[in-house]
Amino acid sequence: MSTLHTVNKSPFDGTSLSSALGLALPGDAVLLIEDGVVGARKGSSAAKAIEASLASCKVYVLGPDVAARGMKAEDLVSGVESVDYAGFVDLAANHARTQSWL
Amino acid sequence: MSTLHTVNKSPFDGTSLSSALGLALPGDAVLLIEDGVVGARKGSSAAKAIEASLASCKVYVLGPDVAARGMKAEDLVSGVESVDYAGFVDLAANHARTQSWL
Amino acid sequence: MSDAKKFLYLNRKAPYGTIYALESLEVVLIGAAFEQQVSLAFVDDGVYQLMAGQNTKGSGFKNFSNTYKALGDYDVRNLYVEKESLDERGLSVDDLMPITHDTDDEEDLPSIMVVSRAEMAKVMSEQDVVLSF
Amino acid sequence: MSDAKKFLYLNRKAPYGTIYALESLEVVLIGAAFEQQVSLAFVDDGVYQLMAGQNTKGSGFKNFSNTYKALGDYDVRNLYVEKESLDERGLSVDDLMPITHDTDDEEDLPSIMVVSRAEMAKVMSEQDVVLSF
Amino acid sequence: MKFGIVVNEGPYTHQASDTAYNFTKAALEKGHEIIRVFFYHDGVNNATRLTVPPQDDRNLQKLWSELAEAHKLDMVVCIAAAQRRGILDENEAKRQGKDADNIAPAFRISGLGQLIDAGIKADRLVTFGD
Amino acid sequence: MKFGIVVNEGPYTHQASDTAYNFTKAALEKGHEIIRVFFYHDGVNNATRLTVPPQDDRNLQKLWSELAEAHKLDMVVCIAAAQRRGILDENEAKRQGKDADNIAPAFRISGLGQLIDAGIKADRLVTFGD
Repeated sequence: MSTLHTVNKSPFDGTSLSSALGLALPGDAVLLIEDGVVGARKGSSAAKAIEASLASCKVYVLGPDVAARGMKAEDLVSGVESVDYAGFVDLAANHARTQSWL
Repeated sequence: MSTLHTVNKSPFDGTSLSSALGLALPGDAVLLIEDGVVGARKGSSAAKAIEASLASCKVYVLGPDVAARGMKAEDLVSGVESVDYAGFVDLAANHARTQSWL
Repeated sequence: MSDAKKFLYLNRKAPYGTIYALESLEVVLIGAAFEQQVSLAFVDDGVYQLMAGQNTKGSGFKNFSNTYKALGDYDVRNLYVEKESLDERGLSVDDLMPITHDTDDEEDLPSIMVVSRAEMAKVMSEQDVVLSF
Repeated sequence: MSDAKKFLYLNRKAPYGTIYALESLEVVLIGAAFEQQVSLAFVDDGVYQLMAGQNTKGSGFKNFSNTYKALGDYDVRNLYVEKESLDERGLSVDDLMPITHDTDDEEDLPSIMVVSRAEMAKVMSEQDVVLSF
Repeated sequence: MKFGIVVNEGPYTHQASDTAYNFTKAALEKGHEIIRVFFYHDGVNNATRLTVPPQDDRNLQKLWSELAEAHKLDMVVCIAAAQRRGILDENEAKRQGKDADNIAPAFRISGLGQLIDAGIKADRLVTFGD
Repeated sequence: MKFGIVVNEGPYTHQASDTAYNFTKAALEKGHEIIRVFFYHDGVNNATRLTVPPQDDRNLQKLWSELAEAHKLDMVVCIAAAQRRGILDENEAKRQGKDADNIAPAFRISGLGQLIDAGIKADRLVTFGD
């Protein structure tokens, strides 16, 4: 059964996202939270890695964290889905384990 | 008068070193401390940036932090000098300002 | 003001994920009373501090972004933003809040200056004190 | 042990600069009493935790690196190290401490296994609980 | 489903405690069971009753305490991490010869075994940190 | 030469307090003057007298306190940062209606102005953090 990977760091200042994407298996889900959400910005240097991962994984962002950082739904890489805290709970419940990339 | 830049983060997990090297002016000094010392390792992916900077800047490591991480003098990029805490104090005194890349 | 020192506040971290942006701003506001020459630099993830449209309703945070807009009232007029940091993050100056200040002669002068990495290096080299956050 | 869970301790930070390596090890030692199936993964800067020759005399830290060598006595026998992380840092397995364990049949079996990123992903996907540090 | 929650950072400096709180609250609202919230590393600092955040800001110690009271949560502070960082209950203060203690009533101090135990008993263990 | 020192992280979790301590000690040994050590952000946690680190480990609160006593150091804890994090002196505890305080005697609580003042008066201000 698959894994939920959470990433709470900016990909512009750390390896959490690249390691999470590099170690996620097909069918896994990656959820960007806290400062990690900035990695899902369209046109950023991290966008390509996210787009490539969307072929085999689901990629989510935590909506409240996106909004706090002044980003809107249309700013996100297309294919990335937004969830609220209840959605985060569902993701954790629906995957066999949660792996936090701190 | 020139600046002492201190870098306390691993260049493999953050932008502190690359920003410090990118914003240092000729004649400035860069001192790697704490986890930052691992950037001075010969053969690492950070070594090239350090070597390039040595043409215009001095690059130092804090010796006690190098030793704690199991590295020896011969493991360091050649041209990088090791100082102790007293040497750190001298560097801070001999430059107009200290800029910490946290 | 001839013996005033030049203070630079160097901001390199995104807001909310850590408290450094908020507590840096608290230093800037207190520091304004000391009549030194104050500049703020936004480099790396620090540029997110100036994002327009920050909405913290869902996250439980206090939204402190309007405080940046009030900096002009504290005579803090120089907010340097590194262009390379914006570019890497897919951002432009249009994504940032409009921040202005008044002088004795003019009103609504822009406070944000987008500068190249080379220009930022020069700004930094002219400071007496750099406070890093 | 058939209903034992598989615990993975995921270490991604260098020792001493932050306390996570030391406090992770404290969990591993306490956890050993619970007779679960325990593995340790060292990825990114976590590989520095296993460096040979750590010398903390000048820095004031307690040198806790010998504790890794004692993990075999706690039946912790699987230390996975990601090869890509070593490579990027200019390190090889020869730079790491020799860490061994005994089984009922054999002595001094190596505990460190250098694995590729793809192999590490597989190890991770087989766990019940991942504790991240 | 049974969740265990691990909080590895103190309040305010990092968002970890906020995210963990919001996650825990959402899980409870969805009818899940929270078998334990374990505070480790700087996470132990969430438990001090001496905190006085600005009036217009959230009070994380209070939010956690109220959630614990409403849902009978087991909120455990790691004793070893707490000792290093100066978080003590009355017993610990007496035992260590300290003249004060600072833990809030909703939290209890216990050993790291409680973290492993949570990992064993929970269907899902979710870690929040830096 | 006159140095000002800024410590932005608490003890143990990050190395910042260790490095700042070793730097300050070395500066004093070289005959420099330390005009102030200012504790900000989580740095305020260095000031708790309730800390009980393992016996075989360093005690940073004690090391700082002893250095301060030997050299008459002015060690200032930022009041706003300290309130958020539950570091109080007797006066503050009374003023906030708290039943205990936890600051060690070598530290004093004061405002952020003391940080700017240190920047103005020191020849060099050196920041240690994360």
